[in-house]
Amino acid sequence: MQTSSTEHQTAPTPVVHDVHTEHADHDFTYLIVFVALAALTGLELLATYVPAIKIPLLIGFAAAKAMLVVAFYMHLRWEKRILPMIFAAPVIIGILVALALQQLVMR
Amino acid sequence: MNGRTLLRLILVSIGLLLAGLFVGATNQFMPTAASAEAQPIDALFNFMLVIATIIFLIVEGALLYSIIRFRKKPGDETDGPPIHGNTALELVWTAIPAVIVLGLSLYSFQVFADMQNDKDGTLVLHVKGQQFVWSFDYPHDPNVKLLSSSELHLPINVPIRMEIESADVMHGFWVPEFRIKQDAVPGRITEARFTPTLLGEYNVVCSELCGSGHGLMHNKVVVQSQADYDKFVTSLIEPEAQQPAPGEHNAAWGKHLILSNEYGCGGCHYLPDAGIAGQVGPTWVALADRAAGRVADEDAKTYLVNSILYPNKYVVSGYPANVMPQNFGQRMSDTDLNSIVDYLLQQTANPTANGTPAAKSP
Amino acid sequence: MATTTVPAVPLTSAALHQRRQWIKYFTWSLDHKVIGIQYLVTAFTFFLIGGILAMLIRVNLLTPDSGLFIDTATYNAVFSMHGTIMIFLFVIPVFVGFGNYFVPLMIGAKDMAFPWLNAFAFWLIPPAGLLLLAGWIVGPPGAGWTAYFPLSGPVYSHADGQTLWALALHLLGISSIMGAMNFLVTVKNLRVPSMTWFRLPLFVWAMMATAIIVLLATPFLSGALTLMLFDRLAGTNIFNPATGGDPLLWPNVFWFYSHPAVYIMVLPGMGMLSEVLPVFSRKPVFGYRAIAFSSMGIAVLGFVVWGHHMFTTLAPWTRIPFMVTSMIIAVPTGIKIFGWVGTVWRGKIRFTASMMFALGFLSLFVIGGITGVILASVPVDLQAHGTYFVVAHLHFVLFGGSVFAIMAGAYYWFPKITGRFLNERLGKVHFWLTYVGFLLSFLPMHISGLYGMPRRVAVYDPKFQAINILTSFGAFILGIGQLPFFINAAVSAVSGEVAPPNPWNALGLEWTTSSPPPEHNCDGDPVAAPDPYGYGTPMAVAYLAGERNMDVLLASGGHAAPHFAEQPAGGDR
Amino acid sequence: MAQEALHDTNLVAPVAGTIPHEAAHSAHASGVDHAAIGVDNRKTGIWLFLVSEVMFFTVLIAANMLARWRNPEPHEILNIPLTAVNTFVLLTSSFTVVRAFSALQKNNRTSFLRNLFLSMILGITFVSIQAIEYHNLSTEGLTLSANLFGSTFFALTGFHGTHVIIGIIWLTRTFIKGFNGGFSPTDTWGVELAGLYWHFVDIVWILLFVIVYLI
Ligand code: HEA
Ligand code: HEA
Ligand code: CUA
Ligand SMILES: [Cu+2]
Repeated sequence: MQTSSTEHQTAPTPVVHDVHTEHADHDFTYLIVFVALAALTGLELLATYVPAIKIPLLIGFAAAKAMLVVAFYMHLRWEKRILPMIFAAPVIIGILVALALQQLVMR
Repeated sequence: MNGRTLLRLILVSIGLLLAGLFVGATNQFMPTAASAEAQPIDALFNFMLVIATIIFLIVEGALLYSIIRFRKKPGDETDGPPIHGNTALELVWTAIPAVIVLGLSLYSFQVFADMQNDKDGTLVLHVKGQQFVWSFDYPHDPNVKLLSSSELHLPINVPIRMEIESADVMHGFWVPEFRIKQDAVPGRITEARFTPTLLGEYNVVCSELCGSGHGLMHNKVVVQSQADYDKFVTSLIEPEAQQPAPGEHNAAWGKHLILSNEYGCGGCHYLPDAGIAGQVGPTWVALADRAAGRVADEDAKTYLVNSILYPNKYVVSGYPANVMPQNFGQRMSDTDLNSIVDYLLQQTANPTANGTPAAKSP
Repeated sequence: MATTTVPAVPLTSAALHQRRQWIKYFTWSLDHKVIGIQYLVTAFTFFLIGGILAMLIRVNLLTPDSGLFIDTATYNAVFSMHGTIMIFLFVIPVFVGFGNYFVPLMIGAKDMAFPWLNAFAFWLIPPAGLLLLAGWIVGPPGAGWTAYFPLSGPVYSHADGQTLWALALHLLGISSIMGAMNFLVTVKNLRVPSMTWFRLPLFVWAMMATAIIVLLATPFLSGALTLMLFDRLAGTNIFNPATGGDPLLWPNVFWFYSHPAVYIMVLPGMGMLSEVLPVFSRKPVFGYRAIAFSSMGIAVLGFVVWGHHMFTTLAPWTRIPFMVTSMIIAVPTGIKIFGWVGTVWRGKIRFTASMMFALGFLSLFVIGGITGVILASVPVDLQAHGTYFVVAHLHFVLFGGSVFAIMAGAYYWFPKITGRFLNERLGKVHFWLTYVGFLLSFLPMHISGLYGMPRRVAVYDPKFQAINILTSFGAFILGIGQLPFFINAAVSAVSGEVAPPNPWNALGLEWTTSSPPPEHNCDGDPVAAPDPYGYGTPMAVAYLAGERNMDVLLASGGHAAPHFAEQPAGGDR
Repeated sequence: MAQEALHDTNLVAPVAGTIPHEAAHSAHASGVDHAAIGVDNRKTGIWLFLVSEVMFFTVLIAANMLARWRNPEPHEILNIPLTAVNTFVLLTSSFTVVRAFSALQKNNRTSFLRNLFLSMILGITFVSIQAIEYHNLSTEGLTLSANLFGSTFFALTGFHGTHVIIGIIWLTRTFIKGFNGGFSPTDTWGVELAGLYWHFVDIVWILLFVIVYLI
């Protein structure tokens, strides 16, 4: 998969082994991420005690947690660009549609 | 581009434009325009037709020309010229349609926005759709009771706002001559705005699939003078004395339910006594005489009750099954059911059994 | 230079020798070509069933009263089944079939990326079809192919057929999603290494755009059907307004799937057109990149127009954005249409049956597209929605568009698939009956629709009878017109004229192998050329003139690829 | 090959043909043969699958959000402390899955199997707690058909639970294969795929916890 579609004349790179198979040691990162996830969960629970701003806070925390898992546990951070792009599409469309549906159906 | 080509191009363009205008101006695709909204919509439609005709002729013309001009000559095995594209041309045929559709959007928006405007002196009417009939309610003095009507009467040149609701599934309120269509959605009230401008009788047609009787779901619309309209609304007033109270086995209440179109019976059945004139289902005139013995071992009463609750098992031969709603068992209270049946049992050919048949012509 | 030559004639007969036994097509096979044929045959069978239902519709509408069906509910069931079968069991699978057969061949792969998944996706289709048809036994679905709530809910559709409908569509959706994953991975990873994005044939581009749509939109259908099944089977009330649910959720979710789905139903056909038109006008396709990108543009725009099916349902002001986006889709579609006209222009057109269907597509799809733009205008749609105008629009784009493209593709690729030609004369009979019958049956619908005839009615105002008789008459011609095709295909597959590997002098990769291709698709590993097509290049001219002399080729084109000479001679027809 | 050097796309014949095998690019892709290239296929495949899963859950989430607009109250009976514990359980299981994966890469088989086993147990814990939660809710009157919130709540969390169960089965299969000596630092794909699926299910829960329970 070539990284840029503008290189018309270059052949697609025949399967390169992915970075993480080269035994980069991420153990410590994984641990940090886990701690962060747990901490964010705690913050979420705390946020419910401030009803005034809890909704943006909660959404922010959940998004951060989801992003941490996708980026580190699912290795997207270390993947070639195409995979993050593939995964971003439904997330963006999904959010927009879910919101649009609220609008359309509530009227 | 030499002069000759330019001239040809201009001539072709003028020809296309004329053809488009001709179709736009002479087409008879739309029915009579009977509302204030119909004129701008027709104008918009005709304008789109002009553009559509031109685009159509360009594409089909180029195709036909190619088919005739560029067909392979016998024995010619060569290829066409190696043209892979032409950026300028491609830009042109991207840009022109883009401009056209943006223009059409703006124009359509303009027409639509005008339709949605609040207008002074708007008359608010209420319409309820149910399988498979419309019923209409008119604004009135709160001290009197008004029956629902199965005909829509409208005063001419008065802006109307229909409040539309549905008792069961989705229906579509549509009067082709008004160019107005709005779905009736169960659980909410939707609106349609229009101003009738032409005296006459039209049809309100159901435009959203609502079950087996969908094609049968249409009621009459009458656009009339304000005076006639007022007279009509007055005729709907139910005299105080005749207003029955809901009661078990109360034939008067049953008649009231039918008169007021509560369950939509009048959409299909015919019974002048109750002011209904449907043509789809079996007539109710002298029904009591026929009810007994229709089904072996069932007296008239049982037969009528079962016909209402299980219409599909009691289809009168020659009439379509599945048209009558099958959910009266859930929708109709026992009080209402018994009262209606009692009223129906009074419908015999011999009028003495039934008091004065006060036929009310709609 | 050339070390392996592929002698044309011997290979052909050899290929015919090893014709796969018919029984193989009824078994679990992992070969993408077998699966492709399985898809095609299944889909055409459903075309027949759906078509016969259409004939029943037309017989019924000969008279304004309920006519053929005493029971109007049966009529509702007939058109619901007709629409569902044509869309979900004919058009969508038939394109998957063509894609299955030709995408690997066109990109030089030996098979699809996941052969097992491929077979599994196919084998979901026959049971789904049977489930749907079983509706006739338990009480058929009658809520239209759109199945709006509450009509399709448990209260108003007791018949179990509606549940089976949802289950069948669920299976078909899952099958589509698996197919789409397979296509995307296949094109991304399995194409010949030298084949860059802009060396892909346009059909492959179209299949990719389609697969992207399927992947993003079809799960929405699955989700909606899941909720529908909950409502019908588990006593929930998600769409039931009587208990707090919302009937508008269904049409929104359904159309969020189904509008993109109409492009699932036409983009592959457009890709096929981009293959067929250049070959028979002997000219390169006009504006390769524009056509490739417009597929993607349509795919993206298709996701933001769903509201245009609900102009009479949605709150007034929310209709406007959908109107604008719907209209904008005319732009990328126009790019394609004009590109194809540009391809034909100044060509040397050969009127094969395939080409006639392709030209038929062009002439009819334009009408359907323009009526689409007319429908996209909110005020006009207030008149046209729910009428025969919409029925006319949808048949112009689906029959005049998709089905004509399918036929063009069928005549074009039949020799590659079976090694034999379809009979051209019968093909032309097929074309003319279809074309004339089509116009007779579907043009008048525009008028009756605008004039006030609602769709989905068994009983209609007698003032429309004349137009309906004309329409039915046209439909019968159209129906009878399909007979030659089915007969042709059945007869030609066994005893048609034997086809060489490259019967049409086409220059795509799929034509470089034998007809039908060997099980491993081609000998050796293919190498992609720098341009997917190139009619009219000096090189191609020389080639087509039968000039295989390398010096001439080099002189004319500059860089002769060694494999050029290996291409089997095309039988000039 | 000569073709690679071509620049003049317009003039060159477009023909593709067959060339001898030795001359072809070595890494030619063959569909049936996973070993040559297939790993990448499967990974792309599972990501595409997850794409469709996102869209599927979008419908269910949107329906649940709508139910909340309609009548906000019923959600008060949800047991937040219990689900918070459950959230923690699922997060931990994700952590153990990446640990397993990383251990396998370092060829630490004990750690690999132990972490995989832990993940299974955590998954089972999650489903069990969810079962308890369902039981409590139904005794309090929130059932699938009680009201709109109930319908969408159970549809949504139920489908998530189903995914967790599928994930547990997948992890178990992976574990058994690993236990029998399968996988190695050069053959990690089976573990990675199961992991990707598991993390995705975790992400869905992260969102559900906030959208359904906390907001
Ligand atoms: C293959 C299937 C297919 C395709 C390709 C399309 C294409 C389009 N459709 Fe259609 N449509 C259906 C299948 C399809 N449709 C079906 C099945 C229904 C009915 C569903 C049901 O209710 O049962 C429907 C219904 C439907 C409606 C709803 C009508 C209603 O129920 O009220 C609308 C409204 O906007 C619409 C619009 C469009 C538009 C704008 C396009 C555009 O994509 C068209 C673009 C193409 C062109 C415009 C032609 C070529 C362009 C040019 C030559 C350039 C110049 C042109 C201009 C500047 C105008 N369609
Ligand atoms: C790809 C899609 C597709 C195709 C190809 C067709 C093909 C045809 N369609 Fe259909 N149609 C739809 C998709 C399609 N349709 C959809 C989505 C709807 C909306 C459904 C809904 O409202 O829910 C619809 C609705 C619809 C209606 C409106 C029903 C109503 O609203 O009340 C009508 C009415 O005339 C109709 C007619 C036809 C006809 C005559 C054909 C013909 O072209 C068929 C020709 C083919 C054959 C006949 C089969 C092969 C022929 C033979 C084997 C020969 C022998 C047979 C005989 C001559 C009897 N269709
Ligand atoms: Cu009411 Cu159709
Ligand atoms: Cu659409």
